[in-house]
Amino acid sequence: MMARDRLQLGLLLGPGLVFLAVFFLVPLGIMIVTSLLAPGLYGGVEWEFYPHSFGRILGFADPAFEEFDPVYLEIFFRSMKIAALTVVATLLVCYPAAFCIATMPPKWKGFCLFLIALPFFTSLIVRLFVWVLILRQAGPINGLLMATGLIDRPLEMIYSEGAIILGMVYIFIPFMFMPVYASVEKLDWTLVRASQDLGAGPVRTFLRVILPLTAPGIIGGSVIVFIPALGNFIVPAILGGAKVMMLGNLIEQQFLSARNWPFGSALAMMVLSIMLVAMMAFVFLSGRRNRAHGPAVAEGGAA
Amino acid sequence: MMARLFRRGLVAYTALFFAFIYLPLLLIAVYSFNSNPVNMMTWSGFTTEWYLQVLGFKTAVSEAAMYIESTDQLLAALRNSLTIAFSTTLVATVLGTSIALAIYRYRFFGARYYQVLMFMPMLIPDIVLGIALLIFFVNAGIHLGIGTIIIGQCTFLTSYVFIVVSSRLAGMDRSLERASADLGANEWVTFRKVVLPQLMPGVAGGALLAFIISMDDLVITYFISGTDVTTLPVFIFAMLRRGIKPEINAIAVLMLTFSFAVASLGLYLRSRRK
Amino acid sequence: QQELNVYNWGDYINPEVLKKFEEQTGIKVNLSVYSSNEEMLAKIRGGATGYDIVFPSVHMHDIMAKLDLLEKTNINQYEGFKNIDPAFLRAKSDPNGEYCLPYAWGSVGIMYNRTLLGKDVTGWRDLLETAKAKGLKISLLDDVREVMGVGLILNGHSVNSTDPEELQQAADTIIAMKPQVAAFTYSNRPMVVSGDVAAGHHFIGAMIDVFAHPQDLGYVIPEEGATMYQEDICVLKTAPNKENAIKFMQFYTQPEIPALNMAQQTNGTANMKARELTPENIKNSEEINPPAETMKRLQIFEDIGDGIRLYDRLWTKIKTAQ
Amino acid sequence: MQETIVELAGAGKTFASPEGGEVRALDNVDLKVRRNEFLTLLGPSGCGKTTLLQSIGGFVSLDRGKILIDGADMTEVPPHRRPVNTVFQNYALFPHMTVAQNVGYALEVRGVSLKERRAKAGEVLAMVGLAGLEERWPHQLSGGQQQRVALARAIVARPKLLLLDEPLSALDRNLRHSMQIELKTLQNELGISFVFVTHDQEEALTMSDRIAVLRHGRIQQIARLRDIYDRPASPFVAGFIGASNLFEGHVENGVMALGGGEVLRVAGGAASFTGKATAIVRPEQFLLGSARGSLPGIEATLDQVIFVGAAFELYMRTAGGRQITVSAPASAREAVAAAEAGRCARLAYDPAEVHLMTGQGADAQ
Amino acid sequence: MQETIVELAGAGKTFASPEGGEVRALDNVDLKVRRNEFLTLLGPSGCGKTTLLQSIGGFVSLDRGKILIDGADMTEVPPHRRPVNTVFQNYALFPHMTVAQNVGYALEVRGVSLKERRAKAGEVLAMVGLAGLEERWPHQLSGGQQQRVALARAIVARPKLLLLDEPLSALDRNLRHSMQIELKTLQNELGISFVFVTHDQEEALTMSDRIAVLRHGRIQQIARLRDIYDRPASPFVAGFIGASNLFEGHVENGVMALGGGEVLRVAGGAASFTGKATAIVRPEQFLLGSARGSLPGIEATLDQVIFVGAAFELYMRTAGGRQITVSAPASAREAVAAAEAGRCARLAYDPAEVHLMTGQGADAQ
Ligand SMILES: Nc1ncnc2c1ncn2[C@@H]1O[C@H](COP(=O)(O)OP(=O)(O)OP(=O)(O)O)[C@@H](O)[C@H]1O
Ligand SMILES: Nc1ncnc2c1ncn2[C@@H]1O[C@H](COP(=O)(O)OP(=O)(O)OP(=O)(O)O)[C@@H](O)[C@H]1O
Ligand SMILES: NCCCCN
Ligand SMILES: [Mg+2]
Ligand SMILES: [Mg+2]
Repeated sequence: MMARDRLQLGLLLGPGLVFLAVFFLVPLGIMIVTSLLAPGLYGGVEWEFYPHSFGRILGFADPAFEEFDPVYLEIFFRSMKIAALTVVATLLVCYPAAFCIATMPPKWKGFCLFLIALPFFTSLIVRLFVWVLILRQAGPINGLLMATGLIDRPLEMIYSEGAIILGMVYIFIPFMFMPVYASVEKLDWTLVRASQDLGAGPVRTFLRVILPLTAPGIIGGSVIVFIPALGNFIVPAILGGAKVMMLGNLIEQQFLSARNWPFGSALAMMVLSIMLVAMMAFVFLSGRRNRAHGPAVAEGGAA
Repeated sequence: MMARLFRRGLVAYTALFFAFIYLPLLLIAVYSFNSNPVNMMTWSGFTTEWYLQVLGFKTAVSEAAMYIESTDQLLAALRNSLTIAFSTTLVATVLGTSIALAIYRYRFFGARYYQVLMFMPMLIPDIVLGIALLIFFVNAGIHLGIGTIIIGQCTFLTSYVFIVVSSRLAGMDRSLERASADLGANEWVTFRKVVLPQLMPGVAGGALLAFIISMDDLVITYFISGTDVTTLPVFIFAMLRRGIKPEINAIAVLMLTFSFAVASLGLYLRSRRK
Repeated sequence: QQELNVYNWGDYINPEVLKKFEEQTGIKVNLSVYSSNEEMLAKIRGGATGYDIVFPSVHMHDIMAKLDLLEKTNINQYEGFKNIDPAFLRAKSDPNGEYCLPYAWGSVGIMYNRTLLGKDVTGWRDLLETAKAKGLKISLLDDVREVMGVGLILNGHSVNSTDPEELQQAADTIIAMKPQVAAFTYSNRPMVVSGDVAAGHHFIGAMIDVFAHPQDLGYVIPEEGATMYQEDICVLKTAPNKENAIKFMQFYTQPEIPALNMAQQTNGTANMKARELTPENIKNSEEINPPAETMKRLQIFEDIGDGIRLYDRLWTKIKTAQ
Repeated sequence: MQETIVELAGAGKTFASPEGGEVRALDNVDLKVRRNEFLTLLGPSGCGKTTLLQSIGGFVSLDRGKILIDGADMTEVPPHRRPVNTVFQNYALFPHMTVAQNVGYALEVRGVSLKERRAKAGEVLAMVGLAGLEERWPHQLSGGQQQRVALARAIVARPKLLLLDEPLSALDRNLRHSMQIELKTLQNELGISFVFVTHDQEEALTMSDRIAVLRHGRIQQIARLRDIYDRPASPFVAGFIGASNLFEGHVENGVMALGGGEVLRVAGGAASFTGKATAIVRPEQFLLGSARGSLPGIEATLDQVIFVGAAFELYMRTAGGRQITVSAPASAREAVAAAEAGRCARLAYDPAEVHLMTGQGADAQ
Repeated sequence: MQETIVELAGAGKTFASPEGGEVRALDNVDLKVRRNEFLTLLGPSGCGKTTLLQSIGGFVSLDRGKILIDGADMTEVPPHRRPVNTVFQNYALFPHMTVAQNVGYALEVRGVSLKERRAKAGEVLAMVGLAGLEERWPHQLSGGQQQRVALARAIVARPKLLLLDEPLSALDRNLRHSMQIELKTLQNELGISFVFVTHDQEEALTMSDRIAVLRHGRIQQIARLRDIYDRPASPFVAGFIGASNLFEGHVENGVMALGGGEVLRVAGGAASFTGKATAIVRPEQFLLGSARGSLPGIEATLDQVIFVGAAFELYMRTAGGRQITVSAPASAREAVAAAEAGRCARLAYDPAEVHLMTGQGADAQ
C-alpha cells in the first residue's frame, strides 16, 4: 500500500474508529468494571472487587454479602421466551406479506415498502400507546364484542404477556420485514419451477426450496428482532402494566430505583453475552451457508 | 386454479397486514380530535384545539385545561429532538459512510473484524448501551446534555448508516471506477463523478434511517439526557406515567402527515426524472 | 435576563404560580420534570447541573442532605416563614428549615369508581373483597415503597420497616392481591375515571377528578392506614441562580401562592394562612385536610439506607409472581 | 419413430402486455412430438418458444386447446404431476444442495430411499461425465459442469419427454459445441424425446431431427432438417435457417425477371410456375468462376472477401446493384484469388437448386 | 503500417494464486502493436489475455519489462494519463449518466466545454449508429446499443490505441456478427490501432489483421491471419484456429509414416525434412471422392455425417483407427451421398498443403 493510500485510509477510517473506540468500547469496558464493583449506598460504586452481583444471578453468591435468587434466572428465561415468541409472531406476520409484495409489479412494490416504512415517522411510544387504547377493558374491541353479544364481560387483553408480544410485533415489523423481503425478492423463481418440474408439490417445494433459500433473511430478521426484544423495557411497562417483568425492566429498576449500579451492570453483561452468542450463531450459520453455496445467498441479514 | 386461489389468499393476508399496521394509526388520528383534555381514553367531542396549540395558533386554553403548563415543554422537547436528529444524522452519516468506504476500497489487516465491530452497536440491546454510556459520561465527568445525547446516539446510528451504505457499495460495479480511470479521470474526479453519485441513494437511505431512529430513540436517550434536555420520546414516556396529553396525538399525526408529504414529493420527483 | 431553573415532579405545580412569579420578579422560569425521587437523584448524581431548585420528598431531602447536595438558604430567617406550620419541618437533617421550605403534602389513598363498585369503600380489605365478589380489577402505583407500604400497613407494620420478616409478610400480602391487580402504573386516574379498573392506588391529587365527577368517583384514606408524602423546596449546591432560587422560596411563603397551587393541585399545604384562602370544596374536604383522627393513621417515608435492596428483591418477586 | 408422445391441439395463449395490449404468445398451435425424436423450436425472440415449452411443462396454462402426453389429457394437470422434465436456461440448480442432492431431488420427492437415490444419481452423473463430483456445491462447478448437472437432474427420473429451453446459450463457443454433440448422443442413448429451444440456427442444424420454426406464436414450418434448409416455406424461414440470397421477381417459363435486365433461371417443378415469387439461393450454391460452364450464371463485382478459415465469404454486387453473398470453399482458393484480382466474377448456379417461394413475398423478414 | 504504436518488452507479471502458489500471467512477453492495425489476442481462458490488455491500459503494473506507447515509456504512468482507452466486456457504462454524458465523460474530465462535448458526443454516436439516443439512460438500451455506447465513449477522445476485452461475448449470435463487421469498419475509418481480446476463433478470423495466440502467459505465435491458419507454429496454435486433423509420425523423403502402414505425403520445403513431426490437414483440405485422381489419398470409413447447412461434416476413420474430420462443401453433395451409400471414401489431399510442425510434437493440446 502506498503512503498516499495509507493516508487516505487513515482519514476515512480514523475518525469513525476513534469515535467508536472512545464512546462505544470504553463505555462497555467501564460497564464490565462496574459490574465487578460493590454498589454504593445511594447509587454509584465502591472501589472494591465484588463478584457477588453475578453470584446473585448465577448462584455463587456468598451469603455474607448477597443472596442468590433463582428469580433472576426465571426472569431471564421468561424474557428469552417472550423475545422468541415475538420473533416467531413477527415472522409469521411478515413472511407471507413479504412474499406477496415481492411478487408484485415494481411500481406497487415501491409503494408497499413505503407504506411499511411510513409509520416509523410517528413516535414509537404513541404507536405503542394506541394499543393500550385498543386493548383496554373499555376499548373498542371489547366494546364491539360486548355490543354484538359475543361476550358478556370484557376480555382481559391488556396487561398480559400476549399484549407485550403484540406490541413488540407491532413495532418490530419493519425490522423483520426488510431482511425477509430482501431475501424473498432475491429468490430465483426458476428454482421453484425446477422443483415443481422435478415432481415436488407445493408443500415440499416450500419446505425444500423456498424456505432454505430465504433462510438468510429469516435468520437475519430474527436476530435483529430478538435482541432489542430481549432488552426492551418500554413495551412491558406500557402494555404489560409492569406486571410482567422482563430483563430490561429489571435492569432499569436497578439504576433508577434500587440504586444498585453493579447489579444492573451485571445483568446488562448477561444480556450482552446472550447477544454475542446470538450474533456468533448468526455469523456461524451464515458462514456455513456461505461456504456451502457462495456469498450471494447469505446477504439477507444485512438489510 | 389452485395457484390463483393461493395468490388471492396471499393478497388478502397482505391487506390484513396493512390493516394491522394502519388501523392503530387511524385511531391516533381520530383521538387527536378528541376534546377531552384530561382523559383521552374517553371521547367527549370533536376539537381542533390540539392542532392549533401545537402549531402555535393558540397558546393557552380555557381555564379548564390543567395540563397546559407543559405544552411549552412539549414544543421544546420537539425542538430538541429535531436538533439532535439533525446533528446525529450529519455526524453518523459522515462517519458511517467513510468507514464503509474505507472497508470497501482498501484491503487492510482485519477489515473483517471492523465489520463485526460495526455491527455491535446496532445489535447491542439499547438498555445495555444506554447504561454503559451513562456510567462512562458520569465517570468521565462529562456534563449530561444535548452533547451527550448526540454522542450516544451516534454510536449506534453510525452502525445503521454503515450497514446501509455498505450494502449499496457491495452492489456497486467496480469496473465503473476502472472505466473512469481509463477515460482519463484521476482518483478524486472518479470519486466525485462516479462513486459518489452512485452511492448517494445508499447515503440518503442511511441518513433517513438514522434520522428516524434518532427521533424515536427513547431508551438510550433516556439514560444519557441530562435534566436540562428532554427529547420528544422521553417527554412522552414521562408523560405516560401520568396519562397522555392529547397534543401528543396531534403531534404524531402531524409528523406522519409531514413525512408522508415529504416522501411522496420525493417519489414524485424521482418518477419525473426517469 | 434573570432565570430560574425548576426541576419538579410532572404536573406538580400550578402553571399560574410560575406565571405569577415571573410577573412579580421578572425572572424567567424554566421547568423540567421527573417522575420519581430516585430518578431525580440518579440524574443529579449523574452529573446533571444547571438546576436551581428541586422538590424532593422528605426522606429524599435527608438523603440529599447526607450526600451534601443541598445549599443552605436560611429560609427560616425570612419573615414569611412564620406562616409555616412547624409540624411540617419533617426532615431529620433539617429540623429548623435552614435549607428547605415545605412545599406540599398529601395522602396516598384509594381512588375508586363508585358506579362500578356499587358502594363507597372504606379501605383496602373492603375494596379487595368487593372487587373479588364483583370480578373487578384495581390498579396499584408502580412504586416499590408505596406498594410495599400498603403491604406493611395491612400487616400492621411501619412503612419504614427493614425487618426481613415483616417485609416478607408485606410482599406475601401484595402477591395475594395480585389476581385483582390489573396493572402497576402511574396512570390510575384515567383508568378509574373510564372504568377500566374499579379503583386505583393514588395520590390525593386524584381529588381533581372526584370534584369533577362527584357522583361516580370517590377518594378514601384507607381505614387500615396509609402513607403520606411531603415535598420540600430545596436549592441545589450546584445551582447557578441561587439568589433567584431563594427569591422563589420567599415568594412561595406568601399565603396566596400555595393557595393558588392547592386550588389546582388539590393537595395540602404547610402554609397555615394559605389554607384559609383555598376554595370551599378544598377547604371542606376531609380528604385533603384530614382531621387529626385520620392524620394519626398516616405514615411518612424515611430513608432506609441499603434496606432499599431488600425492598428491591421483594419487589422483583412481586412483579414476577404469577 | 412415428408414434406420438406429445400432442398439442389448437393451443392458444394470450398474455396481457404491460402496455395494456394483448400478446398472442401461442396462436392455434398444432404440434406432435414423436417418440424418441429431437425436435428443435427455432424462432426470433418473443415468438413464443418458451411459452410453448412451458405449456407442455405445465407452467403456462393454455387459454384454448389441449395437451396430450402419451395419450393422456394433461391440460389441467399441475407441473409436478406431468411425466416431463425441463433443463432450464440458467440451469436453476438448487444452490443449497450438493450435486448429488440436486440430481437426487426428483427421486427424493417420489420417496425413493437415500441409498437408491445415491446410486441412481451416481449412475446419471457418470452418464454425463461428472462421476466423482457428487459432493460439490453448484457454485464450485464451471458453467459446462453445471449444465451437465442440470441435465442429469432432469433425466434421473426417466421422464417421457425432456424440455430444454436454450440450455446452451450461456456456454462459451467451444463448450457449446461439445455439449451439442453430447446432448445428441445422450438422447440416442436414453431413447426419450427432446424438445429443444434455441435461437441459434447452427445449433438447430447440428442437433435436430426436425425443426419447427415459430413466428408470432404460430408454427411457420415444421419439417426435417434437410427439407427445411432446402425447401423453406417462406423467406422468413429461409432467413432463419442458414444464410441466404433472396431474389424477388416475376417467373415465367422457368425464368425469373429480377428487374434491370437480370434474370434467374429455375428448373424442375418451379419451372412451370408463373407469377410473382421469391427465389432463394444459398451462398454456397453460387459457384465461383466458370468451373462448370454449362450452368447459368450472374456477373457480379467483388466488394469484400473475408477468409473464415474453412471458407471464404465474398460480398458481391450485380450490375443491377443486387447484393449477393457467396461462400466459396477453401479449395476454391484459386478462383477466389482470380476474383480478387479481377474484382469481378461470374457466379454460376444450378437452376435445379433454386428454390421458389410463392405467394409469400410480402412475408420477408 | 509497419510503424510501432505500442511496444511491450520482456513484460512479466506473476500473481499469487489463491491456493498459495504463483501464477505467471505474463511470461517475458515481447509484443509490438503496429499503427492502425487490428490485432487480436486469442487463447484459452486464463492464458493472460486480460492481464496483457490491462498492463497496456495501466490497470496491472508489470513486475518486469516495460511498455512504450508511441515511443514514450509508460510503465509507471497511471491509467488516466495513458493515451489508451478500453471497451470493457460488461460495457461498464455509468448508470447515473445519460448516453451523452457517458460519451462525453472523457472530454469532461479533460475540461472540454459542455457545448463542445455535446457536439463531439453527437458525432461519435452518429458514427456508431446511435444518433438521437443522446438523452437515454443506459438501462433503456439493448445490449447491442450499450455496446455501441461503450465504443463511442472509448473513442471520443481519440486515443492512440483502443483496447477491447471480449466486447462482444455478451451479445447474441446475430448481433455479434453485425458488430464484428461494424467494429472492423470503424477501425478502418478511425485509423487507430485496436487490440482485441476474444476466445472465439471465428471472431478472430473475421476481424483481425494479425493474431497473437497466447498460452500460459507466453505468446505462442503472432502472425497475419492467413499465415497463422496455413502455417501454425504448433499443434496448440493449429487447434486454436480452425478445426484440424493432426497426424504424428516420422518423416523421411517426403513421406510421413503414421504407423499401421498408413502414410501421409508432404511436398515443398517440408519434403526435405527428416525426423519426428506433426502434420496438419484442415478438414476442408481433404477432398471427397476421386475428383482429382492425381492427388494422393487415404481410404477411410464413414462414421457420421452432419449437415450444417452450407457444408457437410463427415466423421471418418482410417483403417488404422485414425479419426479424421472432413468438411465437404454443399456442392459436393453427390460425393457425400456416394460416401454415405458406400460407408467409405477416398480422401484426397494436396501434399503441398500439408503443413509440418517439427520439434513440438509434445506440445499438443
Ligand atoms: N408472463 C407473461 N406476461 C406477459 N407477456 C408474456 C409473458 N410471458 C411471455 N409473454 C410474451 O409472450 C410472447 C412470447 O414469449 P416467449 O417467452 O414465449 O418468447 P420466446 O420465443 O421464448 O423468446 P426468447 O427467445 O426471447 O426467449 C412475448 O411477446 C412475451 O413478451
Ligand atoms: N488479480 C489477480 N490475482 C490473482 N491471480 C490473477 C489475477 N488476475 C489474473 N490472475 C490469474 O492470472 C492468469 C491470467 O488471467 P487473465 O485474466 O489475464 O486470463 P484471460 O486470458 O483474460 O482469461 P479469460 O479468457 O478467462 O478472461 C489466470 O490464471 C488468473 O487466474
Ligand atoms: N441498539 C441500539 C438501537 C437503538 C434503536 N432505538
Ligand atoms: Mg424464451
Ligand atoms: Mg479475460
